[in-house]
Amino acid sequence: MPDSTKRKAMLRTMIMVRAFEEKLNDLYQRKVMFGSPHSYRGQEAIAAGVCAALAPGDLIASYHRGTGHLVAKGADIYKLLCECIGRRDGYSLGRGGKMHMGDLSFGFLGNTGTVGATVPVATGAALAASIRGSGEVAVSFMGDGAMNQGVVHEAMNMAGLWKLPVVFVVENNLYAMTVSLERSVAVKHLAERAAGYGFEGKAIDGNDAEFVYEETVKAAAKARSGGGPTLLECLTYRWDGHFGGDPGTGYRKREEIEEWKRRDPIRRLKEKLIAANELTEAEFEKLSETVYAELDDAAKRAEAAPLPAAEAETDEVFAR
Amino acid sequence: MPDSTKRKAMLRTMIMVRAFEEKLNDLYQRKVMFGSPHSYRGQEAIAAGVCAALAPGDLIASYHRGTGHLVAKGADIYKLLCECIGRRDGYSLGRGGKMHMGDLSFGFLGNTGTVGATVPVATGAALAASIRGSGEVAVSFMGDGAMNQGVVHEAMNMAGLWKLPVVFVVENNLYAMTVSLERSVAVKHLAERAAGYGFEGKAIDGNDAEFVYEETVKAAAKARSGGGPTLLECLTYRWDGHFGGDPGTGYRKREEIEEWKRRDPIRRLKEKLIAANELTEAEFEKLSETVYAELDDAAKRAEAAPLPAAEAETDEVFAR
Amino acid sequence: MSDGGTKTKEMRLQEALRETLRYEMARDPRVFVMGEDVALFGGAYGVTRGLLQEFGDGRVRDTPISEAAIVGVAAGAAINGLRPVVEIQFCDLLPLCMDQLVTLAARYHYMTGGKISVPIVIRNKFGTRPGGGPSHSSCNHGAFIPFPGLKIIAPTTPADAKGLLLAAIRDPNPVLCFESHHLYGITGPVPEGDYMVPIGKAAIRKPGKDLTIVTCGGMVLKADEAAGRLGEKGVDAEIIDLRSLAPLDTETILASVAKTRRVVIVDEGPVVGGLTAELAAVIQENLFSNLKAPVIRVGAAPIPPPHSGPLVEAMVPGVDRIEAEALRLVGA
Amino acid sequence: MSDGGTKTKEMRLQEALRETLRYEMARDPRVFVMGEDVALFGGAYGVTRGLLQEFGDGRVRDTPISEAAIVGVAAGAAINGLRPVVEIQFCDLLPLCMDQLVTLAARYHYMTGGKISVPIVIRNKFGTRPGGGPSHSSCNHGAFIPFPGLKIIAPTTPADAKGLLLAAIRDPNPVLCFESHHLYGITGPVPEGDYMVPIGKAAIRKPGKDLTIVTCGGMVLKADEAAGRLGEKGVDAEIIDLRSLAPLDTETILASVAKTRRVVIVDEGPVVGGLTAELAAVIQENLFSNLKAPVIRVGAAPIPPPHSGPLVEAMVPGVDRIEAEALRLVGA
Ligand SMILES: Cc1ncc(C[n+]2csc(CCOP(=O)(O)OP(=O)(O)O)c2C)c(N)n1
Ligand SMILES: Cc1ncc(C[n+]2csc(CCOP(=O)(O)OP(=O)(O)O)c2C)c(N)n1
Ligand SMILES: [Mg+2]
Ligand SMILES: [Mg+2]
Repeated sequence: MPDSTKRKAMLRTMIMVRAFEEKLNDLYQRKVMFGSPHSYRGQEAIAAGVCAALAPGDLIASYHRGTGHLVAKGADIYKLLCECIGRRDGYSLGRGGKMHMGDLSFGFLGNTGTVGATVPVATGAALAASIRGSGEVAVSFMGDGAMNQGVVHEAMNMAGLWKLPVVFVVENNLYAMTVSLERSVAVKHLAERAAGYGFEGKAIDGNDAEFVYEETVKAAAKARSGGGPTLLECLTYRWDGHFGGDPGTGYRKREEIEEWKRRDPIRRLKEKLIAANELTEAEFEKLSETVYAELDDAAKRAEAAPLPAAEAETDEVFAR
Repeated sequence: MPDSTKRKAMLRTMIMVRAFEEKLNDLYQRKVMFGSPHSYRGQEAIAAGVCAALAPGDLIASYHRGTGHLVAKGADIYKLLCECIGRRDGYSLGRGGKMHMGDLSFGFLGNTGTVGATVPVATGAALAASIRGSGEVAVSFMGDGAMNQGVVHEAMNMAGLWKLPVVFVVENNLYAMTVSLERSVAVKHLAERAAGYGFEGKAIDGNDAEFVYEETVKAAAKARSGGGPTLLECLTYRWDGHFGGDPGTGYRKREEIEEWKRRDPIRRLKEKLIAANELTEAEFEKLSETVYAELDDAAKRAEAAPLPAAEAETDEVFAR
Repeated sequence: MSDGGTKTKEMRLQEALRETLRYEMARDPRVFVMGEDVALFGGAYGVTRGLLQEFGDGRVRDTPISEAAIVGVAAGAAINGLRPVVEIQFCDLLPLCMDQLVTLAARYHYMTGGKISVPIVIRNKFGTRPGGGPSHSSCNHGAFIPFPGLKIIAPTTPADAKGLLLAAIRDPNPVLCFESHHLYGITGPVPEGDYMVPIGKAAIRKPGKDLTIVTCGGMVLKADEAAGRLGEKGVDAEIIDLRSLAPLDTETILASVAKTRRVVIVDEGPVVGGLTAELAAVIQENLFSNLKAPVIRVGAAPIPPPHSGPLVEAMVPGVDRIEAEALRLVGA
Repeated sequence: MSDGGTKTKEMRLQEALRETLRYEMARDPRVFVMGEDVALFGGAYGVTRGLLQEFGDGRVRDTPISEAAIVGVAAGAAINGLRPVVEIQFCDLLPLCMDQLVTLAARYHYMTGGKISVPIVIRNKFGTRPGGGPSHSSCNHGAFIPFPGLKIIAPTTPADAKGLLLAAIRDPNPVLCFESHHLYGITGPVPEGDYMVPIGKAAIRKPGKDLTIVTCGGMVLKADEAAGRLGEKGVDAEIIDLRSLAPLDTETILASVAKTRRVVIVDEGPVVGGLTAELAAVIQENLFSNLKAPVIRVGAAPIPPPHSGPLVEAMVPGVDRIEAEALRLVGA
């Protein structure tokens, strides 16, 4: 079980992750941000729990719904916001936007907008660790929909075959865009597929940060010691629509959304901490305020930051 | 259990399949045939058993090691030979060679040289049957290696999801070119993967034509009645090298090859028939002779058949 | 342009596509629609809205996120007698189904000696815009022209959207349909009934005598605007809207350039190795001694499509650049 | 050409590739090899033979038949510090890994603002020949040039095979290496040691003054033969072997054509939309008033690669056709 410091850190991370999404939505509504925000609200326990369980040298690969992972892994909020709104100070100099980044300085292998496309990247990073014996673990975050991409199947097979130090974290939020899980696959749990690749798959409660943390600790330890990959299917739900303009209600029942909102991952951890006398309601309020204020400040700076110059920079396409 | 007529027909098919491969090898050695023969010797029970279990309107999709399936499904031997050696009278007018054909007149959806590429084709044919309610079953033949292609995963998921009338026949001959099964996947049986797509997978003896027949009858009946797909992993072995010039011994132990040769599918069925007093040794010899003579005759005609004219026929790239 | 009803109705480009699907699905029971989010949601851009309700979930199918199998399964259904119309959400996803498209479907007819044909239509969106970024706003339409057996269309007006899509559905070959992000908003009159625009025929959007601008998709709007400005400066530009990228209507193009003797090719795709290259090569091959100046290419800068507005602006050909190149060409 | 040893050793092209892999694997522990049948068997064409025994199964890896993941996993390993050299058995399989190659690996550097680079080499075979057929003997090298971020090489001599492969392994970008089926047999002197041929530099295989033949891969042999015949007829052809397809060495090409004022481009790939198109477009753009005749393209007929010998012969450019076009060009 994570100790009190860890638990409080996870709580703070989750608040920041959520606050970040709310800020992005605001920027999107005000047309400061172009492209879709892909809100991570509701799934915060996964990013927070997984990243808290990793060592500093461990690596993550992310996907389109990726801002939560980056915040949790330790991205600079200002640079991240700048990238989302296409400023020169952004992680990718404004070239990539929120779906296309990568920075090894905080163990971030990268993300992209093609569903499933970074799963082999994480697998390959684990292969490098394995060949070199350097000991890092790679985490591959993906949505439930990604499990039906061919390249994900291929990469998982290699990972199982070569017992690579990778943890596949499938964030099963029950929908791939507007298509529900039962209209995408004929299995109840995606975790079942891991058996076909020769490693363990577990379907776990993805709204319980502590539990996600614990399972990641186990999976990472197994990976690090040569035991091969684990698939963690984290059951969860996205509160908002799939993309910016989507209310998310055209293909999901209101009651379903409401029910999942009652399983709010932040409230859950908060209430546990309060029950364990590790936190008071007032401290929580204070924490929230600090986090939201930090974000407001970063956003203000980001909005004032310059756009890139209108130059194609063709010479920067190649590395030198 | 197949009745006596069926069993004898399967025996005849298997002999023809084997004789065909031997003829191809001969044509290849004499440089009449270009490209690789990909011998099907050793796997005859699968093509014979599966095709004997299908209705005339049922469909098959094949792959690079495909000549056996076509012979078993009722291809014209002369036209097939012509195609293999690039003659104008071939199924594809000499354009495709043995890896690239298709002719719906005998329920043959097609094959190609890209491993796994026709699995979605068979799945799609089954989708058409399902949408139209026309009742045909599609069989998708593939090698063990194909199970690691992304598109095969994707197609199987759709087949399971939509309960399509397709039977996936995986001919597990323990090697994909020179890479053995245990160096390709981390599972003992590829059939295990079917569970991840929501349908049944069975690993069966692929050298027992009767058994393959029976399992195909069951799977086809299930498919036809809306029960969805089945994966039949047929355990088998290829006697020869992977391609024309390959002795097949660089990556396989001689004892392994010898052991599998003792499980000769033709001898097995023959001995059963003799034991059941449905066949005599002399009748078997006679049958073989007839089949080999038929093939010799077809090959003689094929070798004498004209090559296509040296014209690019660019206007025939598009259908009209 | 072709037969069909004489009455027209004003509609948006997406509506024209949707009406065409409805029309043909009602007429031909073999036609069906599959793709991600096309059924319950009605498609990422609303093109297939209402079809599920009208034709049922047998013929209007949401799929898993499996682009390669979507195309391959559609090909299999086509081989077994149906007429699938597939939606791929944007052209950046075409590389995922490239093998099934160019090596399998496009080659099937030829490689089976003409025994089997694969009538599938693959609709997808192209266009570079702020916020799309490197995986969501490519223009790779030109990358598919080297693959024999594939037809490629890119409708610009709502009328062409109907006419070309209907022709594509009835075509016995695989047809890739590139729909421009920039054109989904536009409206125009669309003929009712059995209206078809033949694949392989370009349109002269504006006749002119001083130079020819050859273009397609969203760039037609920019070419129109540039031509307007040029007109004010006394330069009379002819605009050719390709409409089909494969086969290319070299006849119309060459006739125009033979007349104007000057040509600018404008494309939203990469200038290196793209559509502009083939057009320039063909024009100079055929009209070498007619040409008063080299064939000028105006295309996207060779960078991945970026996220931020100013970078997109710098990458994609703009009206200013088209105008400037045209003026340079006529020596004005 | 570049620095490196002065001593040479006669070897076959495959041996030159193998020696380069050995050399660099011994020197740089980050380099490793993966692909189907590359380890135990030594590769479909023997290029990686012996490497497993020398470097062990950590660094020489047989893979499952999973082209897309092979490239994607290699990209991931590169991002995490290694230098993978991948073998894809033939270029017809590149469409299977197209997404990982052109949308992911090739765009990584630009789209991460230069933070991450992806040093992978993808070796593969191209070339059309009897018995290959529609899925096994394509020439799609030209289809990759529109994708920024990708370098493309096509070595012709054993020396270039070494020099270019070594440069590719040390390059911080994804490099596609097209090896011609027709050249696997040839032998030639190969410099020992640290010999590199810079990517992006063409070679003048034969100087000449009457016309330029630009080509690459297996077609260089046919161009050589045609040039021999032309010489007997008093026509002095200059032959440019591209060696790199991306970036293209336009400098060398334009300098040659500026001198000869006549050019035939010869390619084994499809003439429509392929490499020949880009070259023709660039040459006419830059040398319009220098040229005495249009840029002539000689490429493969727009059909899928067929199986039967006579059909292959009709599809692929032959010495006769190259000679005839050259003679037509010089008006002889
Ligand atoms: C390969 C691919 N296909 C389709 C899309 C369009 N698209 C973007 S997100 C998405 C749904 C993804 O679902 P899932 O993997 O479950 O992730 P979630 O959005 O639920 O977090 C789709 C279809 C895409 N970006 N990439
Ligand atoms: C996608 C693809 N990758 C690689 C190859 C080269 N290749 C041809 S056959 C083969 C092995 C296929 O193994 P399997 O599927 O088990 O069929 P088998 O040959 O054993 O019948 C390989 C790697 C190919 N043709 N297609
Ligand atoms: Mg989801
Ligand atoms: Mg096999």
